[in-house]
Amino acid sequence: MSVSPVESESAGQQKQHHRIEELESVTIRFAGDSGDGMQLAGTQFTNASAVLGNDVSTLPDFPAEIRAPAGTLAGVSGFQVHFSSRDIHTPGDRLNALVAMNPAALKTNLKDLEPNGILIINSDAFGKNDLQKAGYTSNPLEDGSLKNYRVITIPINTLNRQAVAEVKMSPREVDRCKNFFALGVVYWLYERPLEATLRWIREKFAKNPAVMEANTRSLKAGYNYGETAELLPVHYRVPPASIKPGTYRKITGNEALAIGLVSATTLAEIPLVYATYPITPASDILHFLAGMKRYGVRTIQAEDEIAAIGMAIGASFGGAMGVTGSSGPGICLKAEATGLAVMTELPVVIIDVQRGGPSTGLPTKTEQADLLLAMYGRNGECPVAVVAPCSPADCFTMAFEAVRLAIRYMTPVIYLSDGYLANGAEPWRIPKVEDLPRIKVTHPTQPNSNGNGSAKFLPYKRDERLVREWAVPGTPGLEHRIGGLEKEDVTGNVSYDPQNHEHMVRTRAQKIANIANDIPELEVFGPKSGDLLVVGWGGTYGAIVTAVERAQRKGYSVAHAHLRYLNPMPKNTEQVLKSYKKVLVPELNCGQLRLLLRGIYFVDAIGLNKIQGKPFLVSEIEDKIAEILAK
Amino acid sequence: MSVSPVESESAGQQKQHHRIEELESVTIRFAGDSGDGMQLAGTQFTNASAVLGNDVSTLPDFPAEIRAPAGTLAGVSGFQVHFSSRDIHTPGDRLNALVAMNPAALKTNLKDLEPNGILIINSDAFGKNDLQKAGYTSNPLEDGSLKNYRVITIPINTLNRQAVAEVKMSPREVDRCKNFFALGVVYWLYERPLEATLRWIREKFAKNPAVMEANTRSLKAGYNYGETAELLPVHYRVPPASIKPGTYRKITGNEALAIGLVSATTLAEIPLVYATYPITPASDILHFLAGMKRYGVRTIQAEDEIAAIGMAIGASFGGAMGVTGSSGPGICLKAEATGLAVMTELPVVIIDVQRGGPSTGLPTKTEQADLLLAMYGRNGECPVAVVAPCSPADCFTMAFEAVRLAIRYMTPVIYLSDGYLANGAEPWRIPKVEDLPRIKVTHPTQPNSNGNGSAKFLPYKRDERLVREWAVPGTPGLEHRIGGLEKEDVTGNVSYDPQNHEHMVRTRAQKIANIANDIPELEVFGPKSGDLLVVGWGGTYGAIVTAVERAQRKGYSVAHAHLRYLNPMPKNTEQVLKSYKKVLVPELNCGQLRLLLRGIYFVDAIGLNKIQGKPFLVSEIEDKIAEILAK
Amino acid sequence: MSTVSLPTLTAKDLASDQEVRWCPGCGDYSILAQMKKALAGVGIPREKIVFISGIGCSSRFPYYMNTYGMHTIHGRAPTFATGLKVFRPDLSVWVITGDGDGLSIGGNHLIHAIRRNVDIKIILFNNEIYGLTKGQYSPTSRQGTRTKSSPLGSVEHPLRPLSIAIGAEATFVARTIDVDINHLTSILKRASEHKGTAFVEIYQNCKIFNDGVFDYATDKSVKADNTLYLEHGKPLIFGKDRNKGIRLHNLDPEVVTLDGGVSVDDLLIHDERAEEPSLAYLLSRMVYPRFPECMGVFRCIRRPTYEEQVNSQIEETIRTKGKGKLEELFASDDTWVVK
Amino acid sequence: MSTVSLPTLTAKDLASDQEVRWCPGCGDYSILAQMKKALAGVGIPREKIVFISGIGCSSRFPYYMNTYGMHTIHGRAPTFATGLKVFRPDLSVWVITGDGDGLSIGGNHLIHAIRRNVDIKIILFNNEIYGLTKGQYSPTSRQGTRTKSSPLGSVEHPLRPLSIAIGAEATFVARTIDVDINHLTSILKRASEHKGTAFVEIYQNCKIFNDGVFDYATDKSVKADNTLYLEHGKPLIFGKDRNKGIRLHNLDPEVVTLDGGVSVDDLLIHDERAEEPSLAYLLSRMVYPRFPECMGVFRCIRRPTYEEQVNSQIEETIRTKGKGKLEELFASDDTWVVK
Ligand SMILES: Cc1ncc(C[n+]2csc(CCOP(=O)(O)OP(=O)(O)O)c2C)c(N)n1
Ligand SMILES: Cc1ncc(C[n+]2csc(CCOP(=O)(O)OP(=O)(O)O)c2C)c(N)n1
Ligand code: SF4
Ligand code: SF4
Ligand SMILES: [Mg+2]
Ligand SMILES: [Mg+2]
Repeated sequence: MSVSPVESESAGQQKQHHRIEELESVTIRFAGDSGDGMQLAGTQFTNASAVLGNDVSTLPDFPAEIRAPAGTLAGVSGFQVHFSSRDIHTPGDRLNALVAMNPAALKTNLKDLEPNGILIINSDAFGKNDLQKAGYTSNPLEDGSLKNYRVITIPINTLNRQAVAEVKMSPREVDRCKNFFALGVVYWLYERPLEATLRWIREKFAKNPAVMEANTRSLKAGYNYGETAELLPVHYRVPPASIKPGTYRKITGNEALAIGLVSATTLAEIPLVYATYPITPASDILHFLAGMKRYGVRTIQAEDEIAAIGMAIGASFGGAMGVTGSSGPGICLKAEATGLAVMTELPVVIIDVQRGGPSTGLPTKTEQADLLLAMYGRNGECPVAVVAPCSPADCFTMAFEAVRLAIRYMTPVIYLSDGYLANGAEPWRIPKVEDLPRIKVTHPTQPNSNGNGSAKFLPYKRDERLVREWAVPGTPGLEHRIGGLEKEDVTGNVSYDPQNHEHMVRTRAQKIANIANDIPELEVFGPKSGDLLVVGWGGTYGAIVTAVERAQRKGYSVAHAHLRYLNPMPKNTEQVLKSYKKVLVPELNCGQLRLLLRGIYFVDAIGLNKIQGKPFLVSEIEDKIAEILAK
Repeated sequence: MSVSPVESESAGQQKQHHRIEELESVTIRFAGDSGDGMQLAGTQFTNASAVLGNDVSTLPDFPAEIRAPAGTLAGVSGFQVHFSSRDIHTPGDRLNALVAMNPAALKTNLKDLEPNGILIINSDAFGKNDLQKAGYTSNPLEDGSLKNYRVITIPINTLNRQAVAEVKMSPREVDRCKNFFALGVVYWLYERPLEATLRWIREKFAKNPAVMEANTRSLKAGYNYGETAELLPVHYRVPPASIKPGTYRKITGNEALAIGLVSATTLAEIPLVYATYPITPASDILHFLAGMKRYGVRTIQAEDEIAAIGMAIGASFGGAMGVTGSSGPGICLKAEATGLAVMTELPVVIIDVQRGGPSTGLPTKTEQADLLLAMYGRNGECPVAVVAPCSPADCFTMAFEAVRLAIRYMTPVIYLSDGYLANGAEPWRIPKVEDLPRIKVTHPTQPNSNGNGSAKFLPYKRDERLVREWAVPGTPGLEHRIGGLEKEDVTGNVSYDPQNHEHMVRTRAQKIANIANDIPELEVFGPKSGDLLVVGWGGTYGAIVTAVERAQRKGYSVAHAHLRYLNPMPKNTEQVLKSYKKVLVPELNCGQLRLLLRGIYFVDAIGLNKIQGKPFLVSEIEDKIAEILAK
Repeated sequence: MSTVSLPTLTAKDLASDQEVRWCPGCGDYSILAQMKKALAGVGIPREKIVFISGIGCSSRFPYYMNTYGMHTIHGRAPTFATGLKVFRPDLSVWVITGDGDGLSIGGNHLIHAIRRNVDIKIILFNNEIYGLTKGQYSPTSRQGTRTKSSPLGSVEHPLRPLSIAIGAEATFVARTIDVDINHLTSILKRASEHKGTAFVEIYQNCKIFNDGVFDYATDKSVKADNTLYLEHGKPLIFGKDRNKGIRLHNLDPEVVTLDGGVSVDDLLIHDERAEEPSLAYLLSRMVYPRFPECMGVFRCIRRPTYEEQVNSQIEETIRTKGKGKLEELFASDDTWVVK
Repeated sequence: MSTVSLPTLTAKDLASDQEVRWCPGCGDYSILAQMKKALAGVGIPREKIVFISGIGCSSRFPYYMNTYGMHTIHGRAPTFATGLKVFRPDLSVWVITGDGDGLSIGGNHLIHAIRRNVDIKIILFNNEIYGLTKGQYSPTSRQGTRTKSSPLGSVEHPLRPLSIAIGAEATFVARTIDVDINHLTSILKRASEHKGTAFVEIYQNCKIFNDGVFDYATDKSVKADNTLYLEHGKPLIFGKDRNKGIRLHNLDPEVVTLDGGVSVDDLLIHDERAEEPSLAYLLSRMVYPRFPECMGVFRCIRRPTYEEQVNSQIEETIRTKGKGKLEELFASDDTWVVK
């Protein structure tokens, strides 16, 4: 197995008079002011690493403010990249290297750098004023507080200005290139080829030759500086990973979700109507889909979240796949209409990109605390299907599944993503279109009964899976009315009959329960029985699988199962849970899945809970496993 | 112990040439068209029975339509009264007597009448047309289908017209009195005194002497007809119950709730602001409170439910007790703002008068299916206190408690009533005002810190119960800002710090958990340990306690515990649950409390679930107890 | 009836098999009857018609029409209608709402549907009361209305539905009355023909909780003096003897009598097609008893509809850039091959 | 500062200890500065002032004022303000909102607060964009605005905030601009003095996502020709040389030049106190580039406030019937005694 970068030019003129050390994995974070272009630097570094054949996983960290005052702690923006010659699943626990473009970036990020880690600092940004803005009383470059790291100070502003001196640009524009200088240094440090980034610069700035030239020079200058300045006695190589053959791209969770929705509806041959109201971290789904007009996608920016779900349901009533997306506060607002979709038994997909709560909470941070909201956050007995992707690329698969289940079971499906999955990125093996499942949509065209003589359409007549037919307006002879009052079985007329109500409540529940026949069984990674099962859901997958793998390597009898279908859960869930002496449920909340597993399956699950707006570190789960199994 | 009706005139000139039989309890239902005045007849009968010293419990059953076409099944209105010489807790399972004013009323209600039960029928309303409207193909009065009942057919229209012939009124007005004629018959049948009702008529129609006269005559005529026509060989006496001494009144759950809110805030010496949007079955709370202007109550009919809770929270911010009320669909809409109240730690009481769901569901029927919505229906980890009254009169006590806890813990409190409690009535022993607890409200007037020299108010500084202070606008020196973004501990400033977030999430949870120190322990009715514990919550109290009592009399080892505090549950809950071999949880939902008990206390509780928009029959619970204990 | 509906549709064909359950004497009955009559006349096949309502007495309407229908949740009907219409421009979509449903909880959706000019017909049954919840005052109830929730009289200033609609620049705005059956039918037909959001307020009598609030406009003996029927291009004349008119004094309307010095030429001329909505706004502000209340079409202009524009952006993109293939979508970022 | 605030309040006293975190160059800074200046001048003690906001960049405002404040949830600020004001008429309550917060998700609450005439001051920062969520078009964005959510241009017809407010019959309506600091201060003062709902639209520049949309009204070289500053009782004159004016042609405004045949007497006279809101409505409809856009107070009339009426019903009842005692309340239905 070998890697062939799309463009095959060789990686510069490396003189290699430094020692090269081979590493399995590296985690690096680019940190600077919001205006410093750190997201871009991180993205380019990721691409370069992916093209080189590494497995990669990334995580951006945006400031909460749009543009906090330059140089302040609130304005720090970060981008973390984990790249490896092995199969990896998380953006990394601790940093091996940190790029800090200013004191504020240093201050907020240093705690994550490992002892003796590499610390690249733009010394030009450490003036008195800069230090003060970041709340430093003495200069960390001078006061010895960094002595436990391998510090590389570079006067990046100065060097960058020299590098692009010949390009005609304003001083401000010149300084804007400094992220490429820093990037060049890091490319040298980790032996990354420049080609992909140079090409990107050429394409991106095709209309602005000065900027193109400047960025090109900055990147190369940084690279060469690394090489000639002998910044460190060594530099590093992370060889390609052994990855399943195929064509890959890097994908974030929100992108994968958008593409998944479009794929599912394209293959189902029905239009996609995405109605939403902007909210962090779900807005990007709208942005992506708004650009997909060539795929016939209709996006509606509604006046609020209630309107958005109303529009989605209205679209579904007409035969489209209505989808709506939001985050916690907006999901609350969709509860009442979700109930209507349950009662009218129309397909609709409701995306919740979870963020830190409660209330407005921590809008730019991640959390998993809307599971019980998804399960129970509506009046009455109001079951819906709930699915949750487990990685950025899995957002594609589960979006596809959400659409499939919504249509196949005429039901709302809540899709629980989170801020970490939405913005995190990993390589995605592009599927062959012909390998994707087809979703079959049947809109009836004929009455389905001739009870008392004349043909009639009975909107609540069900098939063996308890699913009713999806008759759409415009079909002659199938005129019918649906609504939120309790329906009479079969006819769908309004009914206040007590027995009918009980029957319908149980039928709606059973219909959702039947989905268990239509989804994959719960897979176990590790022994089929043993001392401990670690059960997760959603974006914690990567951290859990890595931790369990390490624990297994240490000889522990531990397995991992990840629930991507939360309502209903896979048929074998109980059996899996009961095959282990103990069950551990790590969650970024106070124990929501744990409550469900205990309540539904009566399994005495233990919780590992973190509510810090941040994903689990692998080590946190590893330690907990060790702690439990030590007892 | 004896009973002294407020008015002490003796009960008419009873000739008593019929045999009188003494009964312990009787359940009767008045049923007729919406226009037939059945609610009024039932209410009067209840009052008469209460004044006589019986224990009473009642349940109205309204049609869903405002005024469905006369004579149709959809238009039937019913009112059930259970009266007894014992302590009773439910409006009765099966009817001993049924008054049916028309065929539709007969058709919809007959199934609830016991074999050989008394069936009083207005035969004047059984014309061909009337029968057809009710869907009868043959006349039940003639086709033998009523042979298993003691049928008393009375041409009520005719007799009533004769009785009031001398009063000058339109034929329509005359016919409107026929409910009083029917009532008179029933008063005779159960030996009720006429005085209370006659007095009510005098007062109510003081300005309309003709109507006053007519109703008086109708009532008396009915009574006399009963006596003289020898309708049955016997009539009945239900002796007074032995009831705790005191002054009593009849009260519905919604009335008790309104009075409870006013009492609590009056004693706390803060204004009550009730902001709401009308919805069945919660609207009456607004109607009651809107009439309480003498108590300084401000009611706001908001533009929607979101506005209503916003107004309530705004009022609380200013130092009032903000209360909002709704039913399921409206409670959904309040979720987002409830989260804000959790984050800002302001007191607010949120009343959910539950009705049949999901969606618009069965608006006039009862259900208990919003418990998990109350617990979890918000984004993020968002704990609130949850309480639930267990009987109409208990609505007073728990409303008082809701206000007390909201203020004492600076938290939203969700109060779960239901359609059955809201409209059902029972006698309420009027408390002495001086016996009611005082709720202490302290608004600080001084800064609470002088950290770095100057005095400062720290809005999120907490006391030992973890409760922050309630500083209100207008207080000099305590100016502060609160909001929905995560707060820094102590200062309340916006904070995105991970550790602080975890700390605050856990602190908010612990604050709610601390309430357990401030509420009564869970009481057990029956043996302190044994074979079976029946655990209920909310309006099922009466049915459960009656069933358990009967089972105990049969010798079963069974006890009953009723949760009026659902979050947190009383401190001894786990210990109580674990003192019995089995636990049964009867609920008018699919098992919501059951899930909590299993999930939280890891108790393998069994469910008894009914979802018919109707309360439990005592026998249903009794049978289930027997079934479980037979195993 | 066979499954093919042709313009031979009669009002009876439009009745569903459900028993109508409004109170006897409710104004909703007349509106239902006139709607069937109007739709029978416009030649749209039954299966192409969709009624979408919120919650309220009025919102039961869809159950009684043998068309497609959806009885949704309180206040949100316009949103369902918008989602449906966006990709189903072939359908005739009607929203049925009440003064509570449409203007209290649902006021915002109303404004936004109007602003977008989605091609839907919004029919607001204004009975100045909450009927279904048994009689609380509504946002259109006159100040001082005594109800269960306002025992001493409501203190809130009522909204004028048409002023709100015009504030949001509705392209079609009209008013009519439940009992004026010919006028009602003709207004419903005109709404049906309008391309864009049509907003129609119907004065509707609630027999049970607000009986008679519109007597001034329906009672034979006085209605001619209290209402003014608008006609495009015609002067504003009204009155039993048609001798009264509306003149403009600065920007204030003024009731004048046509004898004496004032002639028809002095009167305001109605122009439903005026680009600027100020005239329509001014007419919507005329309130009994100071003025006769206007009936008819206040405004009717053409502006591109929301769905026309949304769909034309899509068609135009596909026309110029080609229909998208999934393969391209998947490869919409840098790709690399692992062998 | 001591705990007693007297009219010696300065703008600086009104600044909280929180670091202001808007983008450099954001128009919000100027509004904050002018608000402090205006409030320092009106003599209300700091502790009597409450700022309540929704969500958005603009809604961060309360954090920066050393008064009482509440940063609530998206679109609902007027409801919190209403609940507070109803029983705390002693407070000066300000609502800070944006074009998305106030007119998209929050449009209905805005209308209803205005209709009730609660004595609150609603300040809408109109930057024609969603700032905080990083730049989607808003309900006030001009048609064709290209944003992340409308890559081919928005298709929705914008709302005019003042038209909506006037549609709901606001008793005080005004408009001003972030950079016109004296005018801004004076309008905020007038809003503060108004008794009833004051609705103020401020054109606010979003440096990051919508820079320059109001250049026509702020750029020195053109602003005099593109704006018209309203003054009560004065004719509508504008222009660099103050030689242009607005005349009424039927109900249509018309730009005229004051040389030639047209004189000042032909011009429309501004009357902010007109009982009927039609003039204010018409002025709110004047939109650049066809017309200069009006700045200043469009309407200012007195109508009883909501809280005045609610509280007077209570006081009146207590005055006539006496303050309620719990004993009476408990016995408000038939009672009987069990011995
Ligand atoms: C979310 C929600 N809130 C409240 C209600 C209760 N409700 C039903 S209809 C209605 C108002 C009806 O008034 P209107 O729209 O004027 O209709 P009408 O009955 O007068 O025709 C209300 C408050 C509800 N069904 N759902
Ligand atoms: C219920 C809810 N929906 C959506 C959001 C996301 N959101 C925050 S502010 C905002 C719009 C802000 O626009 P505007 O009101 O114009 O304020 P600006 O930032 O421009 O000052 C949105 C959509 C939210 N916080 N809550
Ligand atoms: S309550 Fe009023 S509006 Fe509702 S059906 Fe009855 S008469 Fe009509
Ligand atoms: S995004 Fe725009 S509105 Fe928000 S702070 Fe920045 S410049 Fe101001
Ligand atoms: Mg109404
Ligand atoms: Mg904005």
